[in-house]
Amino acid sequence: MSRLSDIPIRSESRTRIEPPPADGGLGGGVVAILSELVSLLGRLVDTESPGAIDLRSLPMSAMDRAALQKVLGEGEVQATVTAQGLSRVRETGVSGVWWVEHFDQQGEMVAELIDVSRVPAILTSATDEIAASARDLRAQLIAASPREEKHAARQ
Amino acid sequence: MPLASEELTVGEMLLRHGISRRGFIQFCTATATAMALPPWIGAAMAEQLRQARRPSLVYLSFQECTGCFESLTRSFSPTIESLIFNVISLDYDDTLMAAAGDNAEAALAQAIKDNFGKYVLVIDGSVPTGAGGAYCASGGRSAVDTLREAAKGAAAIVCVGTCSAFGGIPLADPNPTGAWPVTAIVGDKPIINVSGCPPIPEVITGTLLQFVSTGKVPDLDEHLRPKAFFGNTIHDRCYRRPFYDEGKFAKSFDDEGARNGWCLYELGCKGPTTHNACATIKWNGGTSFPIESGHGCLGCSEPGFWDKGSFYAAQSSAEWGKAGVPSPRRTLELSGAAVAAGAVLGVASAGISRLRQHRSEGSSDP
Amino acid sequence: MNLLDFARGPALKVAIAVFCLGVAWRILAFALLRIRRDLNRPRDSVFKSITGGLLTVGSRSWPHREFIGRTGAGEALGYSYHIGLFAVVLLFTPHILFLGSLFGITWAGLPSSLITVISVLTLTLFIAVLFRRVTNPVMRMLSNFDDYFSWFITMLVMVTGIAATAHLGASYETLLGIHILSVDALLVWFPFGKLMHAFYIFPSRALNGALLARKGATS
Amino acid sequence: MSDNRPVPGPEARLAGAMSGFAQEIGALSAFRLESCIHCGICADACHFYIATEDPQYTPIWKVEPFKQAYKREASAFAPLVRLLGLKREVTTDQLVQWQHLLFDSCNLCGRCSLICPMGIDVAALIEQARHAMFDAGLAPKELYDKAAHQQLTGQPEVSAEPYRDQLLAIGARFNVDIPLDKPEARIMLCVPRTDIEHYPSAVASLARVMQHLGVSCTFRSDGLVAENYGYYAGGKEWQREISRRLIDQAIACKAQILLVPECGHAYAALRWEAADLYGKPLPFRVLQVTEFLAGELQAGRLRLGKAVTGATTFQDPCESARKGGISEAPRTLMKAMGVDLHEMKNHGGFSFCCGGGGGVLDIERAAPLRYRTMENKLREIDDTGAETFLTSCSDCRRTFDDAQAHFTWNKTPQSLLELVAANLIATGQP
Repeated sequence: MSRLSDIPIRSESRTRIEPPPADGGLGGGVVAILSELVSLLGRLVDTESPGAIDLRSLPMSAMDRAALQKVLGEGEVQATVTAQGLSRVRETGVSGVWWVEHFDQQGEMVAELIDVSRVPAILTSATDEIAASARDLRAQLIAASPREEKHAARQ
Repeated sequence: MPLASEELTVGEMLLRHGISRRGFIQFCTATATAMALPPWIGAAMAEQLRQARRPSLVYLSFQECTGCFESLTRSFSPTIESLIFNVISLDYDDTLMAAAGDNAEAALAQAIKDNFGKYVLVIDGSVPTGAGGAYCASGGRSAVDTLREAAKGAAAIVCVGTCSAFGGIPLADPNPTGAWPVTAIVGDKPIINVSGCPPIPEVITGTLLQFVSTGKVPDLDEHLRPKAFFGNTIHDRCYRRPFYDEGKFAKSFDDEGARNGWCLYELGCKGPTTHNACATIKWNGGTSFPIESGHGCLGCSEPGFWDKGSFYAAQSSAEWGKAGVPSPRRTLELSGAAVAAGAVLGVASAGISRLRQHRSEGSSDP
Repeated sequence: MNLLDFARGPALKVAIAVFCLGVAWRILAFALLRIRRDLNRPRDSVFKSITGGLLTVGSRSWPHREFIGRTGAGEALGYSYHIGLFAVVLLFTPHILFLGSLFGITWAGLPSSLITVISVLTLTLFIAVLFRRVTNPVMRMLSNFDDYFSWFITMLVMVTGIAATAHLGASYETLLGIHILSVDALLVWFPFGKLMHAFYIFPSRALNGALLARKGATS
Repeated sequence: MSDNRPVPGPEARLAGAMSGFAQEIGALSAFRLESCIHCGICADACHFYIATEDPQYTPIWKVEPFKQAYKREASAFAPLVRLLGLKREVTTDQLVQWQHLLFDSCNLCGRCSLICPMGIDVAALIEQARHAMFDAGLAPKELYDKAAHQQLTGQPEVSAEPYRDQLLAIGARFNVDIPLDKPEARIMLCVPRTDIEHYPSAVASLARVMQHLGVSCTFRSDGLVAENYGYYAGGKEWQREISRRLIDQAIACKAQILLVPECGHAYAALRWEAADLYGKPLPFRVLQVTEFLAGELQAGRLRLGKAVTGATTFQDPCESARKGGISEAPRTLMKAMGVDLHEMKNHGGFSFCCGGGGGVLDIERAAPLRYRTMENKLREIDDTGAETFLTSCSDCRRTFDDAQAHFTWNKTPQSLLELVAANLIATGQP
């Protein structure tokens, strides 16, 4: 009787991934992404509307990914966000282009994007959150200060 | 947790549960990627949802096996499921809610009154109309009446599972309970059918999330199923398709072909005529799906799939024998009778012709 | 009961019944007419006549050397689309299983991708054959409704089949339903038109060949 | 156009034709009409189409009205066809137009029957269609008159003096013994009246060969003429009467063999159709003279010397070679005589017809088309580079003689039998 482990489970991606050309030029996949980035950046400048490219939905070989990182380069900002899961945001050498990775609580990567924006939405704070935290801060001030500061704080 | 919804926005509710805006963006982006939606939708969805009033949801279970509900609550990534229920105020679900008896009925009436015209009605299970609906009743009221009542105030109805969408197994021949799909009873409300027996969890949550966040009914196919998930057939997205094209077919469930993961067309796979996302999103968090586990697709997201002949008869076999598969004997019976009838006509025609012909015997013409 | 179930179910049953009834009716109607026994002495033994007839079945499949210059192209075109048609119908796995469900026997088939290529090729040959029938003065004069309608019905089955596998137009079930309905239509039309030649071709060659061989004549 | 003879009115004519054909049709002809798939390939075998490229000369088109009649009268769905009017009634002028197709442009040569991919014997269908045309009184005048005269008097035409006397005169002129009206003989002889009138040397040659072989044989004055104009005109009853004349004579002199002379259609009518018309198998064998002589040669009873003929070619008569099965015998004889045979491009069972067969030679109005169609044949003969040109059919011979005058062609057809008669070697001599 064949054992369960004998049944091969292979789920290769159906589309064939072309290896990058030997002469160090950019693979077809990378060229496509870069040209889309150019149009997204153009749109960001013209209409202030941000965009993103979902890397996981594209067939990318490791070589393509390395080539893309080499072209985009490193920026000055690295940030990690620990909220529901962990997210790493790195600015690339191309300003306005950010490399964003999201991980769930088990450390599994759930999403990987190239974000085209002034700053990825996940980093900025929202106005309602600011208002709420401002209220909380004032409340703490009132609770912690002696009588006269309470009077000054009310102005 | 007070079940009646208050005037909290989703954002405030999330903060209550220590889920920050950034955490919610992470969840929405991950869900958007899982649903193969455009990447920027994740962030946009998060923003819209946070401002949106917490949508109310009424979950009614009728003649069902709770398989769909298990599928949803057993869904692989608890974070998604808990977030869903924090995002959406589940105002009535007789399986989950603590209340019972009159309190439960009162809670339902209350939920309908409070959010009249705004809540999402989720139906699970087919609606029996036989014997005046007595086959499925709770609190003295039949499922049909409860559905009609609840449907009045619904913003939209999401039918989860082939039973509510197409009648499912209760409707299968001989349909003793006179089961009907929801579409046969409610005509005036937008209905989204999330068929499958059961549907894929991510498809249920994805559809709910998409409706709740956009407020609009997504693109639907002719069976009112979201095209995002039911647009393609399993066959078109199946990883074994190259074997189909190369003509490599498994002939039995344990032969060399099956072990090599060849196409299961000859073993009755209904992939070619079944629209669902099993081959892309897969089950159990993307681990596998029926074909990958070595069994042909049953076509569970298609109307009347129970009555489409044997699950193990090839997709292209004729459909008029017992158990949907004709046998040589039935073909012989049919064609034999027809040939006999034809022969009678033939003899008659020849007879008529010869009668009209000359009596000139011994004619030398051939 | 959607279109596909109807086409594969009752419609197919009726089509097969009409096909069998029509074929039996038509063949018996002429086979039972007066048969004249040839009283003239055969040139050789009956065995020679029979073998002569069977040889003609083969020899008439391709033009004799003397005729090939004039009819080679025409017959090549005719036979090639028949070969393509039979390859698709008999060696495409879903077809094999369909026939298997009717007759209980199945056999090895060709890869589906190859069948797709063959079917497209056969489709172009089909169109070429119609073009020849319309432009060739002899064929144009001879042709009647039966010739064009029989061509159309067979063409319809080919086109809907290719459309179904390529998911062109509607959803797969509808296309497959239309394809099987067109097969049903072909089965119903079969006994009343020239498609009957499928039953006639070999017996006709054998019988006429035998009668010629009986005289020792060229065949 | 048929003219003064008592011709029934158009309706009667149509009724005659239809009752003649559609109602007479048997299983075999019905099967042939059923099998046609309108592929038009038979046209490529027919020298009338090849010469003119005119689609109306497609062989199967010649039986189109009768296919139409069959569908209305005797096919499986005839009642439906009549009820729904799916096939039109065959009209009278359609039949008159078909005279040109069934008689003037068809030698009944049978070449179309060799090319049909469905195996249909088109020539047999055409022969049957002629029966219907005859019943409708639409047979060409020349053929109709000769058939009527032959049926009555045994001769297609009135002759200067009775053929019996001419036969004896030939015997005297060529001083060869003419056995006539012997009460009993193993072989009964007959000759084409064409030979009596135009080629007496052929008649003498036959007598000389028989005399040389010393076989017991006789002519019968009541059964002298081998031709059968009933066969050409399509008059079945008259063909029966004309054949019966020879059959009765053969029985009268207790012949074992009825020897058919060098005449294509005579062989067809006697060897392959007489028994059916007669109603029972013939009590004797029917052999064509070349077939018989080849047998004698192979049996050693006949020895032939070397004939000096130079490059020679041979025209196979359609009715005896392609349709009758005798294409080896003449070649055996020629090889025995050391003839330097140069075969035509299309020879043996595939040879093109001389253009005069099937009664076409006798139809006046058919001449222009016939000449145009013969050009291909003459070219094929010239292409062989042969000086001598042999055949073994008097109608072919008459056709080529007629062509020689028309085209001032440099060749004259000669009879194979005459060549054999001129090269006999007594069995005893070295």
